[in-house]
Amino acid sequence: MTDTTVRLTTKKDWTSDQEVRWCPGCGDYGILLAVQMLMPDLGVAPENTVFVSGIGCSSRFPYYMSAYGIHSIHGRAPAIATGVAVARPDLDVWVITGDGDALSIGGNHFIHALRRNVNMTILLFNNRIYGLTKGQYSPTSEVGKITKSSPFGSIDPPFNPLAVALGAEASFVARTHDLDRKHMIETFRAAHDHRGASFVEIFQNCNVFNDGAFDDITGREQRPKMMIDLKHGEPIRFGPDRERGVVMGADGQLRLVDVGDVGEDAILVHDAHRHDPSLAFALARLSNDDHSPTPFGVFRSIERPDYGTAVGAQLAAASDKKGPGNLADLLRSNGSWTVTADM
Amino acid sequence: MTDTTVRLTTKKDWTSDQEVRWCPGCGDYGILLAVQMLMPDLGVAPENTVFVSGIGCSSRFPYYMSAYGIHSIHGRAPAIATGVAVARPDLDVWVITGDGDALSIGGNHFIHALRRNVNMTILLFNNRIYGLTKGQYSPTSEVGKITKSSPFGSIDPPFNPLAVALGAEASFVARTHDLDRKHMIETFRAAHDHRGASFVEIFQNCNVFNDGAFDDITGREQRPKMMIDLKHGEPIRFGPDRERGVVMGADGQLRLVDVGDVGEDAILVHDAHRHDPSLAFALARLSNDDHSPTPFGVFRSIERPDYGTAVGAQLAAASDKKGPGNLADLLRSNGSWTVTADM
Amino acid sequence: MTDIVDRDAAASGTEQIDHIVIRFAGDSGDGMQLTGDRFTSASAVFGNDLSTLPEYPAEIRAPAGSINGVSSFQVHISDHDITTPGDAPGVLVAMNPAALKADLDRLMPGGTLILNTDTFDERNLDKADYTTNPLDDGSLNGYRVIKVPMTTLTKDAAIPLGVKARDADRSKNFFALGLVSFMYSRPTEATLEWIDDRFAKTDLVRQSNRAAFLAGYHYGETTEEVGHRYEVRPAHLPPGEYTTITGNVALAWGLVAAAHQAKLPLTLGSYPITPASDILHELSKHKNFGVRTVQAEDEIAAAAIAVGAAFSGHLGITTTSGPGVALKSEATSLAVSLELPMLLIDIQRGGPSTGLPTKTEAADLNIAMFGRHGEAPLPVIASYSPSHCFFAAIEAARIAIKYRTPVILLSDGYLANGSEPWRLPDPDDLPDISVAFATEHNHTLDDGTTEFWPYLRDPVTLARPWAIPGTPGMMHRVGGLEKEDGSGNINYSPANHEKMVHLRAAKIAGIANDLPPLEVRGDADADVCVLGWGSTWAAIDAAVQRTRRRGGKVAWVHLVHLNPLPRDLGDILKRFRRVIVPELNLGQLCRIVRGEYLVDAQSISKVQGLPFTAIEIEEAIEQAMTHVEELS
Amino acid sequence: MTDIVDRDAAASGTEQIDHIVIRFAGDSGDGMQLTGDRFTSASAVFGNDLSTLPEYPAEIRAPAGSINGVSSFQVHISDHDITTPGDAPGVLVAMNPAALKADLDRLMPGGTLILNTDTFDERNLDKADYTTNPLDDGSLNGYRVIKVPMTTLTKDAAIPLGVKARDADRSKNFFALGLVSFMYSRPTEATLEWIDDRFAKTDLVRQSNRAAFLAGYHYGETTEEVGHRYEVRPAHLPPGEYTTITGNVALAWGLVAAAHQAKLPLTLGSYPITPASDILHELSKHKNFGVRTVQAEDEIAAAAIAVGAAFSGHLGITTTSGPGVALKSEATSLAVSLELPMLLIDIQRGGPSTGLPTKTEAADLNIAMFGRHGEAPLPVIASYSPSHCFFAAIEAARIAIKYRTPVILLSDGYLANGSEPWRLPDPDDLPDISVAFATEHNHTLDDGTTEFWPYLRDPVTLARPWAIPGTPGMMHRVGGLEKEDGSGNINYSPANHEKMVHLRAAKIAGIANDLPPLEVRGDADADVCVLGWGSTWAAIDAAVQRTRRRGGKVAWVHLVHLNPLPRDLGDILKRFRRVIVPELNLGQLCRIVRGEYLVDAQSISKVQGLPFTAIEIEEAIEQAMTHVEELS
Ligand SMILES: Cc1ncc(C[n+]2csc(CCOP(=O)(O)OP(=O)(O)O)c2C)c(N)n1
Ligand SMILES: Cc1ncc(C[n+]2csc(CCOP(=O)(O)OP(=O)(O)O)c2C)c(N)n1
Ligand code: SF4
Ligand code: SF4
Ligand SMILES: [Mg+2]
Ligand SMILES: [Mg+2]
Repeated sequence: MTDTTVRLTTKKDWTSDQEVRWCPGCGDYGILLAVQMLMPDLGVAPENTVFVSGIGCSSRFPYYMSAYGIHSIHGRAPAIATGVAVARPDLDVWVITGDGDALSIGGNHFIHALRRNVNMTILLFNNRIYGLTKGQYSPTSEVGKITKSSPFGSIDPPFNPLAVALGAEASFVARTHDLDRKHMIETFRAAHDHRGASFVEIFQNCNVFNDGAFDDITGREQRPKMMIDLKHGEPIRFGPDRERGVVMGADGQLRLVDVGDVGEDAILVHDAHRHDPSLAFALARLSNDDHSPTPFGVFRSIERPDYGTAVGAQLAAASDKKGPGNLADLLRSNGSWTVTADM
Repeated sequence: MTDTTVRLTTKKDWTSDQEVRWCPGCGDYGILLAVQMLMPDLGVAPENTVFVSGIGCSSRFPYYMSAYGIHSIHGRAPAIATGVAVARPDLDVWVITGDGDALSIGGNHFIHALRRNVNMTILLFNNRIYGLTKGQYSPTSEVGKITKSSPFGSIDPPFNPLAVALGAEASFVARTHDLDRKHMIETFRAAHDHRGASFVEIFQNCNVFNDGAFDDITGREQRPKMMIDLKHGEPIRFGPDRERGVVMGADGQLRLVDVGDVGEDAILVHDAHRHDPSLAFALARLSNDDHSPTPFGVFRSIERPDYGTAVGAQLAAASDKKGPGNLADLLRSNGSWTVTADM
Repeated sequence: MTDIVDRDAAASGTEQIDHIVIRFAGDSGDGMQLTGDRFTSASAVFGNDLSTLPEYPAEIRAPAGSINGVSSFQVHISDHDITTPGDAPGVLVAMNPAALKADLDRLMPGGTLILNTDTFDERNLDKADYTTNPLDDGSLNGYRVIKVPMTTLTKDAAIPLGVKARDADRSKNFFALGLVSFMYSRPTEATLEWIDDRFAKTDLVRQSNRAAFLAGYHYGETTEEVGHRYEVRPAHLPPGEYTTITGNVALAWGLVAAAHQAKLPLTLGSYPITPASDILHELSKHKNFGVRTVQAEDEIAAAAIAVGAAFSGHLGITTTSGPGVALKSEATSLAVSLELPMLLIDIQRGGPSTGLPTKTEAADLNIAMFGRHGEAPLPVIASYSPSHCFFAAIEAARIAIKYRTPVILLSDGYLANGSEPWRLPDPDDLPDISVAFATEHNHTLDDGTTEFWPYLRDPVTLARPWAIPGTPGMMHRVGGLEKEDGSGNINYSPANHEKMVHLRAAKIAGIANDLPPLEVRGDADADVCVLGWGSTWAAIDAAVQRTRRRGGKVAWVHLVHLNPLPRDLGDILKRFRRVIVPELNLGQLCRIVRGEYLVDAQSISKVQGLPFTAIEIEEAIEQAMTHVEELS
Repeated sequence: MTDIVDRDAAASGTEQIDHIVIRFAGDSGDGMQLTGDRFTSASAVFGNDLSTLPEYPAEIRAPAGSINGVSSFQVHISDHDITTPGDAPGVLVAMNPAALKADLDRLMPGGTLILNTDTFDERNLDKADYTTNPLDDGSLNGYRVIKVPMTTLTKDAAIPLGVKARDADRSKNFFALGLVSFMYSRPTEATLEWIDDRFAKTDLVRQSNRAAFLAGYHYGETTEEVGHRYEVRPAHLPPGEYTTITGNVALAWGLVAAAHQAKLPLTLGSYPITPASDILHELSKHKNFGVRTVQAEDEIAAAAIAVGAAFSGHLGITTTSGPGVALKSEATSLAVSLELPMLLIDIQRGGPSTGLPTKTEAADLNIAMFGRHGEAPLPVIASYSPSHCFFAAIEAARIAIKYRTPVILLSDGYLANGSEPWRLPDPDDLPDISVAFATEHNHTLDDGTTEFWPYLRDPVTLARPWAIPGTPGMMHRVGGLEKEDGSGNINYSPANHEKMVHLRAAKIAGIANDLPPLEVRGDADADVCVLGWGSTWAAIDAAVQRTRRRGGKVAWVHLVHLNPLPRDLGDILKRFRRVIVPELNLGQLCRIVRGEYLVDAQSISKVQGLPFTAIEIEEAIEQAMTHVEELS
């Protein structure tokens, strides 16, 4: 990192001159604002920050950030970002993607970037629809959804993005939503501060093609009883008076209970740092629709070596061992002989 | 299904005239034999059976089965098999793949076939190495592995194939190994009988490029203490005298215990039919290396509609509703008018 | 079906004109595509020949009022047979300043401008980067300007019905439609009926649109503003039953028809991408035709699904555009090796990379011809008009099925969204393209036992037998490795590989024997020949007509089959002193025919995301003629 | 480094010959590749010029003793400068019946056969489909047959050392090596030293191999069987320091050198595939050169990683073959649009689809030139010999970096695994191909403020500035959508798109001004010109030499740059009455030059998974000459 990173920046320093082109009312605006407000706090410099996106409404995001950016090709952002992060472990790499971009065409790059723990912060704008192509169902759309490409209702069961990420060894997994700027900022900050691949699912409203998809959970009046706020080390409770809680049964099944019935001590204590991802997975599957109590916050955050650093370490080790590469020696390394003039 | 399916077949009916071309001692031979021995029992006919594979040593498999077969392209078998299964729900579709084929280049097709629950039985020959290309590390190779492409040791943390599958909504997930024909046959049978996408990971020894990868678990003398045999509805116990067991703590963490210490009733009872995949996932993560007690058998087996059948149902419903398609009507369906001669 | 009774012909004081090009332009939110569509249908029903060109921004919604947000729809109606959406519009309807700014320079000198004056306020003028107000800065002096406070008038008409002001505003496009319908003597019934059932569910909207439409129509009748009306008489289209059709719908219907004529179920594997998505959308509606559609995880899977379906005895199809074409190369190469029928349909758009998703281009000929590793030849065919997409689909399927080969069918964004009146074909006249699956052993061993050889070819077509799962005794394995001719067993021997490479090439080349002789349009004895393919057809047709009307001589050959090239093409081209090849690329077909026939063909290139105008081609023909004269 | 002291020259009774082609053939398990390698190194050290051709089955292990399992290694050693591994071998070493069956027909009439008689038992004869035993059925009468019970003799030599019988058997290839080394007067020290350190870890194996090698050598000395020995004198190679190098290693080293000369770190994204994997393997060894290698999840990711690395200021490289090439088209098209340097290296193999993974072919020229959607031109260059792969890599990097464009470098399986002696270049003589990153604003707004425009081009090269992350004040966004020339902002306007399409094309075309004039080898005044590219160089060179030695006149132009084509190519080709284009495909370059220059070039095609032999080309030249005579 260059010393410029300590220079203080303001939201303005992070805002590009491009006019924002999402539909009026699109949830993407709120996410953009949250990121632009967060960046100055991170003490990083725009010139050391790269936003990589694929293709989709959400993937227009990099154009609006005054930083380095690549609006790449559909689904390939995690792979391109891997190239950036491996070549330049000194940079802050962000990946902006959508539910189709990351989980449909980009599924393979997504799971491998997580498995390798490449240092990047992945923000997945999940609106459960293909926005840019005008409204086909996506891998996160609910069964039965009527869209242009599923006039009789979709028959594809959706992915649970957090479950996919946890099944793929993700070291940091979190969820937030586009209506709560404070929560977004806190979640993005935690994701950024985590070294390695951080994955954040953002419930994002597409008011044109899938309006209100998350209303039953994130609607103002729903939140208390429908949003379960996860905090590491704290019992998992929710409800207007935090009267509801989560317990793990001896049969290995999580259940929602009234705290009164089971007693405070029985309530499961959230452990985001546990190496075994099984608990985070169970919490991710606590709700598999958009109409029942759903956990938000950081599901998992564990330390393991990030890929770019590991690559760099092998280079350093090799140079220490053999000394910096010398071309002349390389050319001789398979043995050589001399043909003398006098032959 | 045609009535030929009830015709009895023998192993010979399933053996093609092609000479088998794996290295002497390769684990693939045992798997081939197990499948060829199982097929007659399934009461299906070779002509209604299709084996689809990608590219790899394991993917040579279809040539050796006397059935319909496609030795396709690297990683695409699940997608090609989806085409077969959607077009022809009447067929028995098997996918033969390797750890590189299914989890590296083919990762995206693999997780989407599982998510859609396309009717196919996927046998993944996991030898933790790229065999056909002569020994590079694979997405299931352990960290630090020295191979041609990782002379200083691989830095890629491996996938746990079962965890990937469970994160991708797989409805049937099992594990077996190439040294136990009986166990393979039972597992393959269960996978075949499951309607929808069935996934079986097979520990397979590549004696040329990764010999003995699984010896610590599947070695004759290791088995009793290292293999945990999962049976639906039964307490999860293992050990020479079944003296060890698995319990779920209130903290959501599975633990290995001495049955004597906790009492039989405390032992976790396996539930493969549970809709929530969390328990299966926890069991899949019980061991994440090849040197500690590892569960085998059917981790998960739940009923949900298979994709090909659902597609067929929508076709049938449409025909019932609108009647079978009529071309002349179709051409008029956007409105039409007549130009008369007398103009 | 409405019979043509020329309702307004009675109305006097209408000036007869033979054709008019009208362009509706407004904000993406203003519903210009809907307005244009309706005007088109009304004109079609009225019996005009017509051609349309919709244009909209790539952004879902660019900022309201901005130039990037302008969406427009151009329609050309005529009393004679026409093919292009027209070059310069004679009438421009601009619903806001941005629309005026964006499209004014297209309007023909002295053309008519119809402006919604309500929107020319400071805010909107700013957004359109106007420093002064064009309504009164004299910048429009060269045109006939009709100023109408459409928003106000629409509200006046709708609010009394209980419509909220905000909603009433949404009806102003119908006001514009009504006004233009009056000016150009369109029948009103069809449109009113359409409004009634399109908005049946939301009665207030229905009433509001109706009221706006009539308000516009009457405004025309009553105000001085408009002056006298025009009438474009019905075209003398050959008698028959017609519908208005876009290229993508025609293509989708063609695929349904092809499957029907082939007696095969249809399975489509596709991943959404502009401008191809509508084929997926259309096909997914027709499940009662036994059409299976799978929205795949990506283009690779989509193509692979088509291959799997083909192996299983279905008509396997995959549709895409732009980068999706590149992604299908791997699976298409497998289909070449497996020698299975499969259709890869490419609705070309502007490239490279993501390029210009909503703009048209024809620069995928190269990748279609040469975009596979190794020697992997396959047939390539191209549709040339919206309605031709229907027949092109059937022809592509015919070749794929008969020769057991993947076929690439090229259309483009212009054909995909453009529309024209189409005289409905009689389904019974469509060709039978069915094929018999192999069910019997075709090879006998020395010991007399028989077996099935999947690569034992038909001596004429060189097609291999197609035996599908479910057929007893015909079990066989196919794969992407080189295989022995006949048995199909894996075989790497030098002689066999060379043989197979040549066999695969010969099979495709042989399709040329199965093509009708080329039609040389225009003057066979001309010096100049225009060689076209794809959507340039419309502009070339108009240009050739004009040239000849002016007494110039020109010949025209239009290719549907691009690989293999028709056998007579070389001799035909050699007959002319100058061959020009207009293409929406940098000369891809031109280079191919030069290499094939050593003919010094000249490329006429346009790469602007727009189709050729007739004038551009006419000028190219001119130049070619003068060039020839100079030579002599 | 061993100095050349001709140890065995002393030995009398040796017949001097100018060259010999020896083919070692046996079961995949017999270690023929190792044997061939050693013989090659020994000959190299001895100072011969040489060329090799390894061939092995695609199966990891085909059944032992089967014809599919035969693995062979052909080496051509000579006292003069040669380029091909030779056409018909003069000596065939067959370790088992299958090897004899597979390769006998390659042996030149009257050639020498060295057979391991121990393996000619019924089981092995069966596996090789021999009904009678060739050792005594007279079928080998036409050859000089040397029968040696190699297995037995090897065991006799090894077992006394305490080696197990089964292991001793494994050393029999060293017996063969020893025998042939004696017959062709190879120095023994080098080989013995090599055995010692190669098998240092396993002493018993080391001893066993040593014993077998010496046993073979002495068997030659002592038995009548062999008759007198031959000697191929050292070639008169120009003085200097030499190493023996294969194409893939040369290519990998060339990439390291290119990064070094460009002063850029190297990042490789690759997915293993035969025959390209060895470049990944080789590069992953050289981390002390700052070389980063990522074994990606697939080819798409591998190419994407190269793009990301290029954006970040590295030399981004991706290597592949066969279907992998098709999969990289999408990301390469993005690199064309982003105008970033990147190398796509294609080690061509037999296609289509999975094709013939271990066989050579040169049929990817089409996909390299035309395999991208839209108009996406990029430079294509090809290496022509194992050692040239080193320089081709540097040239590819030079063009990519200077013009900010992806470059496709074509090699093939024959160059990849073939080897030759290479006179080591002096690193200081390698070109400086470094580039300055942009660090300053390059555009001033009306208000005087300055900014960075990522698409403001260098007027000469048309390259855009390369500003990398970490540079303050230069933040910018790039993407795959069409962008405005200069500012790089998204722009769909027709005029701008046309301008950008032409600018991208002009940038690539302009590289032709940066290429040295073509060298016309042979007789500039000949009637016939051979136009070659890639690995056909060796066979063409030999054929041209032979033709000219026989007094025939022929010219030869060999292309390294395939896109853009050198500016003088057209004029050169037009000078000749007949142009023939030998290619390991169906005439891909031929079609391109025909279209480009309207020259009636003729394709000489071979698609057998094998390189051309000199004779094949010589005959083609013959025919071309007679054709010309007939014309006159
Ligand atoms: C290779 C390729 N295939 C398809 C497309 C078309 N396409 C662009 S974005 C998109 C999906 C967008 O959905 P999502 O990723 O959820 O982003 P959103 O627009 O909803 O934010 C598709 C199918 C493309 N641009 N490139
Ligand atoms: C598109 C493509 N990329 C790469 C290859 C080369 N390749 C063939 S098989 C293989 C991996 C084999 O490993 P695995 O899937 O584990 O199968 P195994 O050989 O171990 O059974 C690779 C990289 C290919 N054939 N095609
Ligand atoms: S389509 Fe949906 S996601 Fe896209 S910009 Fe509009 S509202 Fe947002
Ligand atoms: S390389 Fe390994 S996996 Fe492949 S055939 Fe040989 S032993 Fe089996
Ligand atoms: Mg989305
Ligand atoms: Mg493997």
